Amino acid sequence: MAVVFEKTRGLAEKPFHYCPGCTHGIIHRLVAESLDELNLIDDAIGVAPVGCAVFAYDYFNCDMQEAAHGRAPATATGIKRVHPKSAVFTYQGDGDLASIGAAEIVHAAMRGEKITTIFVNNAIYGMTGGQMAPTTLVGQKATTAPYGRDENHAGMPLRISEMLATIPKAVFVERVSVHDVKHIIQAKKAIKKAFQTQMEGKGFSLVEVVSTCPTNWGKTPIEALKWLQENMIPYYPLGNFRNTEEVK
Amino acid sequence: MAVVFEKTRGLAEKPFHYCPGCTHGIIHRLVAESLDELNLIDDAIGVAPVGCAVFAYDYFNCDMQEAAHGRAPATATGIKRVHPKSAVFTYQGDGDLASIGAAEIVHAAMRGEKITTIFVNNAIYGMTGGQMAPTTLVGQKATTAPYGRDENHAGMPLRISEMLATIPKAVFVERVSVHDVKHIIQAKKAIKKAFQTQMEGKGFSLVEVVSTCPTNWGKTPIEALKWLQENMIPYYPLGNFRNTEEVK
Amino acid sequence: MAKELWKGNEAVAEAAIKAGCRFFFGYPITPQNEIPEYMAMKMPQIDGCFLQAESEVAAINMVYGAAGAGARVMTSSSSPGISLKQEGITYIAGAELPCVIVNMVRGGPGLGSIQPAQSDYFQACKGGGHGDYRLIVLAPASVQEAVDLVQEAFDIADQYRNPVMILGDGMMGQMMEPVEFKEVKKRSLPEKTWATVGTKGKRKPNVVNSLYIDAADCHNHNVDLFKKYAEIEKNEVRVDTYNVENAEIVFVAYGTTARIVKNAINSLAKEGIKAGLIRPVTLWPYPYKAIEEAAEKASVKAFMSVEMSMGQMVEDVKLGANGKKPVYFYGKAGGAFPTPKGIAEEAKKILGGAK
Amino acid sequence: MAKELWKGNEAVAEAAIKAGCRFFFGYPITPQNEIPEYMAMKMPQIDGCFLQAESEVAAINMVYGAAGAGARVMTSSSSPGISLKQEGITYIAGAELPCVIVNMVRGGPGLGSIQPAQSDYFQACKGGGHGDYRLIVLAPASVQEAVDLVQEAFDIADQYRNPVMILGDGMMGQMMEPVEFKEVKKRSLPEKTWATVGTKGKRKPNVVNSLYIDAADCHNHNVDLFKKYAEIEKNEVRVDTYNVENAEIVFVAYGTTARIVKNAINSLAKEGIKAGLIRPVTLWPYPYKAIEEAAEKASVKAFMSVEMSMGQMVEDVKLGANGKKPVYFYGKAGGAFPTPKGIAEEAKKILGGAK
Amino acid sequence: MAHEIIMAGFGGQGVMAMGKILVEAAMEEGKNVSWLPSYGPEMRGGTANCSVIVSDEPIGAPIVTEATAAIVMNRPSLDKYESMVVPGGALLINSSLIDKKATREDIKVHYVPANDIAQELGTDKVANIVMLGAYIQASGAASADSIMNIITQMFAGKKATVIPLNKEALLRGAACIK
Amino acid sequence: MAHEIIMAGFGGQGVMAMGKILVEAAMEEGKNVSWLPSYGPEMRGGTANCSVIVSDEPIGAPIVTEATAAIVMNRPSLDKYESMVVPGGALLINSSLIDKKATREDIKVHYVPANDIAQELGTDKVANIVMLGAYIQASGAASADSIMNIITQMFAGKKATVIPLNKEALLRGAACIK
Amino acid sequence: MAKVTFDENRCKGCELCTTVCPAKIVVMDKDRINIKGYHPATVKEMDKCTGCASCARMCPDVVIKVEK
Amino acid sequence: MAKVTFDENRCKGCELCTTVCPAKIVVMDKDRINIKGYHPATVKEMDKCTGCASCARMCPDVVIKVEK
Ligand SMILES: Cc1ncc(C[n+]2csc(CCOP(=O)(O)OP(=O)(O)O)c2C)c(N)n1
Ligand SMILES: Cc1ncc(C[n+]2csc(CCOP(=O)(O)OP(=O)(O)O)c2C)c(N)n1
Ligand code: SF4
Ligand code: SF4
Ligand code: SF4
Ligand code: SF4
Ligand code: SF4
Ligand code: SF4
Ligand SMILES: [Mg+2]
Ligand SMILES: [Mg+2]
Repeated sequence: MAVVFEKTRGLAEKPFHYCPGCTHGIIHRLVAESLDELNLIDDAIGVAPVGCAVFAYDYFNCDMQEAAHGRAPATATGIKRVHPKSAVFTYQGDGDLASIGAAEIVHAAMRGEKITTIFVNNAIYGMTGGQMAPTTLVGQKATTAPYGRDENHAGMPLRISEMLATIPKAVFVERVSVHDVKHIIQAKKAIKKAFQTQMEGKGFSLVEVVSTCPTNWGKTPIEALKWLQENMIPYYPLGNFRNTEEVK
Repeated sequence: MAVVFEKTRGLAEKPFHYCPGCTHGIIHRLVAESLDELNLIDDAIGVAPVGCAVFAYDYFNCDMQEAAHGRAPATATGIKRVHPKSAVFTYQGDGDLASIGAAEIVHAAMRGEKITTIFVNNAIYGMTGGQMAPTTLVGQKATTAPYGRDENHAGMPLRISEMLATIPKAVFVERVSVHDVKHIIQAKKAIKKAFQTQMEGKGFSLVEVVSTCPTNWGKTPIEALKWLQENMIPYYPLGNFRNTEEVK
Repeated sequence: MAKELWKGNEAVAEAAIKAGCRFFFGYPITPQNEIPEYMAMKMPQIDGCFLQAESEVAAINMVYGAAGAGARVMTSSSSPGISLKQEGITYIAGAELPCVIVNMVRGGPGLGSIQPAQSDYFQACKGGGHGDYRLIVLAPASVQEAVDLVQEAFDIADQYRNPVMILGDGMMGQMMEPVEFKEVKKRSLPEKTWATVGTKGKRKPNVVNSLYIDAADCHNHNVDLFKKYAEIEKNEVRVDTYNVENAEIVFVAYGTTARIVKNAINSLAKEGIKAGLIRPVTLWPYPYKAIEEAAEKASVKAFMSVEMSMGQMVEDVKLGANGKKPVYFYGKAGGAFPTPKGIAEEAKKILGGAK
Repeated sequence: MAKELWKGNEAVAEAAIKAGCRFFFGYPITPQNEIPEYMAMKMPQIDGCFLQAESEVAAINMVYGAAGAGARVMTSSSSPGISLKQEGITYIAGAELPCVIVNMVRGGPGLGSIQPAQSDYFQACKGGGHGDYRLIVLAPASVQEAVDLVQEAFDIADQYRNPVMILGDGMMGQMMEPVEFKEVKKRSLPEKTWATVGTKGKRKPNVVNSLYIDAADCHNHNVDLFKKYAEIEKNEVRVDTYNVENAEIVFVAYGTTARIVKNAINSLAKEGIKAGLIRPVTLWPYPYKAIEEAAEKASVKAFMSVEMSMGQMVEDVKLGANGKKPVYFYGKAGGAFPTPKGIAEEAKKILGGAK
Repeated sequence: MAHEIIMAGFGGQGVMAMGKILVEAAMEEGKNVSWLPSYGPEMRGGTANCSVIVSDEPIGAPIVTEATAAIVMNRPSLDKYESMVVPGGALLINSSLIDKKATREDIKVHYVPANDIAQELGTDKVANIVMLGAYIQASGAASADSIMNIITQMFAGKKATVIPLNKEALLRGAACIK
Repeated sequence: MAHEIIMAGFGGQGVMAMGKILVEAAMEEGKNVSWLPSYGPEMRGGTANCSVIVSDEPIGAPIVTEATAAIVMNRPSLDKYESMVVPGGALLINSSLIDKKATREDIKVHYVPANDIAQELGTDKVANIVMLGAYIQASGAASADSIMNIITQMFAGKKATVIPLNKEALLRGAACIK
Repeated sequence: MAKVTFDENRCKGCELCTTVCPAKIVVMDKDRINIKGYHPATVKEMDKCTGCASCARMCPDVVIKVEK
Repeated sequence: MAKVTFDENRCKGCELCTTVCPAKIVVMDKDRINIKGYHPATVKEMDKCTGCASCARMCPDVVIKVEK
C-alpha cells in the first residue's frame, strides 16, 4: 500500500496548541508541505508572529525566529539580506500584519523584499481573546466592539491584498480560503507559487488566507467554516491580485 | 483700489523659515486660504509634522499641535474625537507620512477619521539633509542612496494616493502639483474640497501635493519646478482618485 | 455605597470613568485586556469615546492629541506595549500634557511571559524614553487602592500638567476584590487655557509642542520642568508602613509584592522576628525620606527590597539608606513571584549573617 | 597608519566596517545622519548591505533578524529614535543576540532640541525597555576612542551574545579629530551555532526567541541572563582617571563632558585647587568600585557628577560613594553644556561649603 | 481563620465561577475575600485554576501558594496541586473524572463524584456547584444560605428556573462530606 | 599654547572649509586639533559656525566657549561672538560685509576686507582663504606653507589651476595684518 | 483498497474531517476519550474508503494518514 | 491700473515670481540686498501690470500684495 497522504517532514512532531478546528493548523501544514515539496525546507528560515501562531517556531521543521508583534516583515528583511539564497517567510495574523505591523508590510512590499508572507485573516485577535481586528467585518462583534463594529466609529475593514496590489514590487498577491478541500488545494497552489516567486528573486509575495477562529467567533468549527464562507468571502473576494506574469 | 491678492489672515505674521523657492510656502498659503475662505480658521486645529514643516505651528493662525514624527494622523485622531466639530488637519511630508507614519495614515483612512491630510511629496527628506524617501524616484540620488535609488535594493516609490484610494473610508483623495499658477489654483480647489468633505462628516480626506526641495535636489527653485514637472508627475500622475460622489 | 467584587482591570476602567475620563485609546495585550474591553462596553453609553488604536504607538499619540485638546484621557497596556509608547510618553512629558497611563506589568525581557512582574520599575521611574523627564508613578497594592489612585491620578495629572502612570501587574489586573467607589476629594484645578480647542477668533493660537530648537531655550524648558518636579516631590510622596517600629529588618516592597511581604512579616512574627515593611505608594516621587528615617533607627539592622524582578527598586532603597544600613535584595522574575516562605527564609539568613 | 581627520559619525561607521560589520539598518535623524550616509556610500562597495528602514522600529527589528541570522550588524539613531527602538532592544537582549546600537544623544524630552546631550543615560543604563535586561554601554570621549570602542564592541557583543550600545552625543558625532585606525586585538569568540542559517538538513532547527510562556522558565531565563551580566560586570568594567590622587573634589563625567571637565580641572589647578576626574568608559557595567575607592580616600571631600542632563548618572555616583562622601550634581540640559568656568565655580562653591 | 483555596480543572468545568460564587457569598457574610484566576494561552483547552481566599483578617497575597484546600476537577490538576495543600488541609477530588487516589496522608481527602451527581440531576454543568457544596460543608468557608443567595441573584429573571437545580446540586455535594 | 577659534558667517561663505583647512594643516605640523561645526536647521540660510582648536596639549572640550580668536564673516556673527573672545584675544572682522566696528578695547581687532580682496582676485569664493591668511598671520596657528600643502592636496588633479589663486588669497589676507 | 489511520492523541474532536468524506464514513467516536479529553474521530467502515484523502487535507491537526 | 507691492524683507530671491508674470515685469533687484541677504524681487514697469496676481500666487513666501 502506498502512502497517499501523511504528515510532511516540513512539520515538526510537536502537536499544535491551536483550539479544536482552528484553521491555523491547516495553513501551517500547507506551508510546510510547500517548502518540503519545493525542496526548500532545509534552507528555509521562518518568522513567527505574535498572535495565536506565536509558537509556530515549534512547528516548522526549519530555523525560525520569533518576531515582535507586527514586525515580522522587518525581521525577515534582516534575515533575507543576510541569507539572500534562503527561503524566508513570515507567518502573520491580521492583528499582527494589518494593525500594528501595517507599516512594515507595506514597506517590505515597497522594497520588493524577496520574502513570502502568509497572512492569516481570521477577522479577529485570537490570541488575546477576541478583540476587533482591522479586518473585523462591519457589524461583527468583538470584545472591543461589543455592539458590533460600527463603520462610522471604527471604519470599514482593510482589504490588505487589494491595498498591497497597488505596490509595484508586490509581485505575487493572492487571497485564498481553507473552508473546504477544494479551496485548501487552491490555497496550497498559491503558497507554492509565492515561494517560487521568491526564489526566482522577483520581489515580494503574499498569500492572504481567509481563516477561522471558532473560539472567539463563538462557533463550532463547522459553523465557523460556514460563517467564513457566507460572511468573509463576500467582503474578501478570493483570487489573484498580482502575479509575475503581469509584472513587466 | 481693491485688493486682488494679499496674505490671508489664515497665516500668522511670522515669515517662513523655508529655503528660497521651497514650495512648502505655497502649500501653507493654500491651506490657510482654504481654511479662511471656508470660515473654518477660528475652529481649526492643525497638526504639524516632523520634517521641514515642523515649525508649521508658528505659521497657521489657528491652534496647533506638534506631533511625533509620522504620528500626526494619530494625534489628529485624538484631537478630532475630542472636538468632532472642529476642522482638524495634518500637514505631513513624505518621510513623515509615507515612511515612519505609514501605519498611522493607513489606519486613519481605514477608520474614516474625519480629518484632512495635506501630504507634501517632495521625494526626499528635506529637514535632515536629503536622505531617500519612500517616494524618491528610481535612479534619483539622495544622501542615503548616493548611487541613485536602486529598485532591486530599495524597491520602487510608493504611490500613496493610489494605495489609500483602495480604502473604503478614504472618501477624498487627490494628487495635485504647485509647479505653476494653473496647478496652484487647482491644488487649492482640491484642498478646499477635502476640508468640505471633512466638515460634511463623510470620512477621511487627503490631498497629495507634489512639491520641490531645491536645496536637497541641488537645483535652483526654477530648475526644481521643471524637474518636478518632468520627472515626478509622470510617476505620480495628477488627478482625483476618490471623491464623495463615488462613495455610496 | 456597598462593597462589590471587582476585577482589578475593570475596576481601574470604571474608576477612570468615574473620574471623568471620556477618552480611551488602547491596544490589546494580556494581562490588561479587560480595561479596553470595559471601556469599549461603557464609553458608548456615556457619550465617551473608546477607540482601539492600530498599535501602542498610535494609541499614545492619540492620547497626546486628546490631552492637548483638553480632554481627560487614558491609555493602558502591558510591558512590551509600554516600551513602544516611550517616544510618545516623553513627548507628552515634554509638552506638559496631563494623562493617565496604566501598565499592568508582565514578565520580560522581550516577549517574556504574560505572568505578573515588576520589572518595568526602571522604565517607569527613571525614564524609558529619552531626555530628562519624570512620570508620576502610582503603585496600588489592592483593587481598592487602584480605584482610589486612578481617580486621583487624573487630578494629579491636571494639577501638574504631567503624565501619571499607574504601575500594576498581571495579578492586580486579574484579581477580584471587594471595592467601594468612594467620593474622591477633588483638587482645585487650573483651567486648561493652553488646550487646543480652536481660537474662536478670540485669542492667539495655542500651540502644543515639545520642540525647543535653541539649546538655551531647551535648557530653560528643562529647568522649568524640574522646578515642577521639585514641587511634586515636595507635595506628592506617599508611603505606607507596617510594623517598622522596632523592626530588625525592614522590607521595602510595592504593589502586590508588598502583600506577599506582609504574609512573610506575620509568619516571621510568629517566630519572634521583628520585621517591618515600607511600601512606597508613589514610586516617583520616591519616599527616600521614609527609608532614610528607618535607616537611622537603631533597631534596624538591614533593608531588603523584595520585588518581582531581578532587582530594580533596590537601587532607590540604597539611595535612601545612603550607606547607613546594608540593603539586600530578594526577588523572582519573568512572571514568577517571591513566596512568603522564601522571603522569610532570606530574611533569617540576612539577620543570621548580620549577627 | 598615519592619523587622519575624521568626523565622529563617519569614523564610527568606518570603524564598524573595519570590525566586519556588513549589515546596517537605520533611519535618518540629526545629529547622526553621517553614519547611515557613510554606510550607504561604502556598503555597496564591499558587498555589504545598507538599508534605510521605514522607521526606527523597523530598523531595530531588521537588526534583530540579521543578528539572529548570524551577521555582524549595527544600527544608529539619536534620542527620539532610540526611544522607538526600546521594544526591539529588549527583544534582542531577551533573545541574546549580539549587535551594536549607536545613540548620538540630543536634547530632550520629546522632540527637544538637536544639540548634544547626555540625557539618555537612564534609558541606556537602567532599561528603557521593559523587563530585566542590560545593555553594555560604552561612552567614548574622543573620536579616536569611539573608533577603538566601536571595533571592540562587535567582539564584546559576540562574546556575550548581548547588544552593545555606543552612547555618544551630537558633539561626538559632529566633531572632527585626528584618528588612527589601529589593529584591534580580536577576542577569541565562540561559533554562532545558534544562528538561523538554515538547518541544511543536518541539525535540529535553531530558534531565536524571547518568549518563555511558563513563568518558571522565564524566571530561569532571567537568572541565566543575570549570571551572564555578573560575568560582564566582572570582566568588562572600564574607567579612566585623571588627577584623582590627592584630589579634594572628584568630578565624575563621561563622554565629551569629561573633556570639558578636564579643562575645568586644569583651570582649578592654576588656582591651587586639586580636582580629579573619574571617567567611566563603560556606563554599564558601571565602575562603582572606582568611585568607592575614591570615596575612601582621605583627601576627597566631595564628588560632583557633571552631565549634559538634569542629573542622571549622579545616582550611580551616589550608589558608588554609598554615603561615604557627599555627591553633588552640576549640569545643563536640552543641548546646552556645562562650561569649564561654570564647573570650576560650582566646585569652589562646594569646597567652600565643605570647609 | 483564613481559607486559602486552589480550584482547578479543565476550562469549561466552571472552576472560575465556583470561586467567584464562593467569594461573593463570603463577602456578603462580611469576610475579606480575593479571587485570582490563572490566565493566558494555557487556558486554551488546558487547565484553568483560580486562587480564592476567604479570611477574617485583611488579605495579604491574593495568590495561594500554601492551600488550606485544593479542589481538583480533573486529573492534571490533582497531579499539580496535591502537594500544595498544607498539612491538615483538605483535598477535594472529583472522583467522577479522576480514577487516581491521593497519595498524601497528612491531609483530609474527600472524593466527590461531582459529574456523576450532576448527571443524575440532569446536566454536567452543575458539577462545580456539587463540588462547592462539598467544599463549604467540609470547610465552613461560607454557609449554604449565602451561596444560595448569590446563585439566586445570578439567575434572577429569565433563568430563575435553574435555581432549584443548583440548590439540589449544592446539597448533594454537601452530603458527600461525612 | 592653545588656539581656540570661532569661525562664523552665512552658510555659503566657506567658514566650515576654512576651519577644516586650518586643522588639517595644524595636524600635519604635529599639533593636536579638533573641529566642531554648528548643525541643524538654523544653518538653512542662517548663520553657520565652527569651533576650531589647535593646541600643543591634548584637547579638552572641542567646543570653544572662550575664544582666543573669533573670525566673523558677517554682521550677525560679529554681534554674537565678539563677547566670546578672551581678553587679549583676537577678533577678525570681514570689513567688506560688516560696516560696524568692534566695541571691545581689551582685544586685538583686525579689519580684513576679505570679499573686496577676493573680488579683486576674481571670485568671492576665496574670501574665506583671505581671512584664513590673515588669521594665521595674526596667530601663528599654522604656517602658510602647511596651509598651502593642504590646499594643494585638496585641489590636486583637475582643479589644480585654482591653487595659485588660493595662494594669492592667503598672502593678501596675511598682508592685512600689520 | 484504501486505509486511513488516525494519530488519535493528536485529535481534538473538531469534526471537520467528518464533513468532507465523500463516503461519509468518518465519525466521532463518542464512546472514547483521548489523552487530551476529546472524543476522537475514527472510520467505522474502512472498506468504503476510497483513499481520497479529503479527511486528511481538512484536518487542522495532521491526525490522519491515508494509504492506498 | 494695477499695483503690486513687495514685503521686501520676506523675499528670499527665489525668482519664481519672475517666471510667471505675463507682462514679464517682475525682476530681481541686483542692486539691493534685503535684511536676509537676498536680492529682492521688484517690478520695474508698474504700469504694465495687469493685476493678474500670478506673481503673488507663485510666491512661496507671501511677499506680494496685488491691488487693482
Ligand atoms: C507590542 C505588543 N502589543 C500587543 C501584544 C498582545 N498581542 C498578542 S497577540 C495579539 C493579537 C493577535 O491577533 P492576530 O495577529 O490577528 O493573530 P491571531 O491570534 O488571530 O492568529 C496581540 C495584540 C503584544 N504581544 N505585543
Ligand atoms: C522618531 C524620529 N525619527 C527621525 C527623526 C528625524 N527626522 C526629522 S525630519 C525627518 C524627515 C523629514 O522628511 P519629510 O517628512 O519628507 O519632510 P520634508 O523635510 O521633506 O518636508 C526625519 C527623519 C525624528 N525627528 N524623529
Ligand atoms: S483563539 Fe482562535 S485563532 Fe487562536 S487558536 Fe483558538 S481558534 Fe485558532
Ligand atoms: S530643505 Fe527642501 S523641503 Fe526643506 S525647506 Fe529647504 S527646500 Fe524646502
Ligand atoms: S480518505 Fe476519503 S474516503 Fe477515506 S475516510 Fe478519508 S475522506 Fe473518507
Ligand atoms: S479533523 Fe482532525 S482533529 Fe478534527 S476531528 Fe477529525 S481527526 Fe480529529
Ligand atoms: S500681478 Fe500679474 S502682471 Fe502684475 S506683476 Fe504680478 S504677475 Fe505681473
Ligand atoms: S517669489 Fe517671492 S520670495 Fe521668490 S523672489 Fe519673488 S517675491 Fe521673492
Ligand atoms: Mg487574527
Ligand atoms: Mg519630504
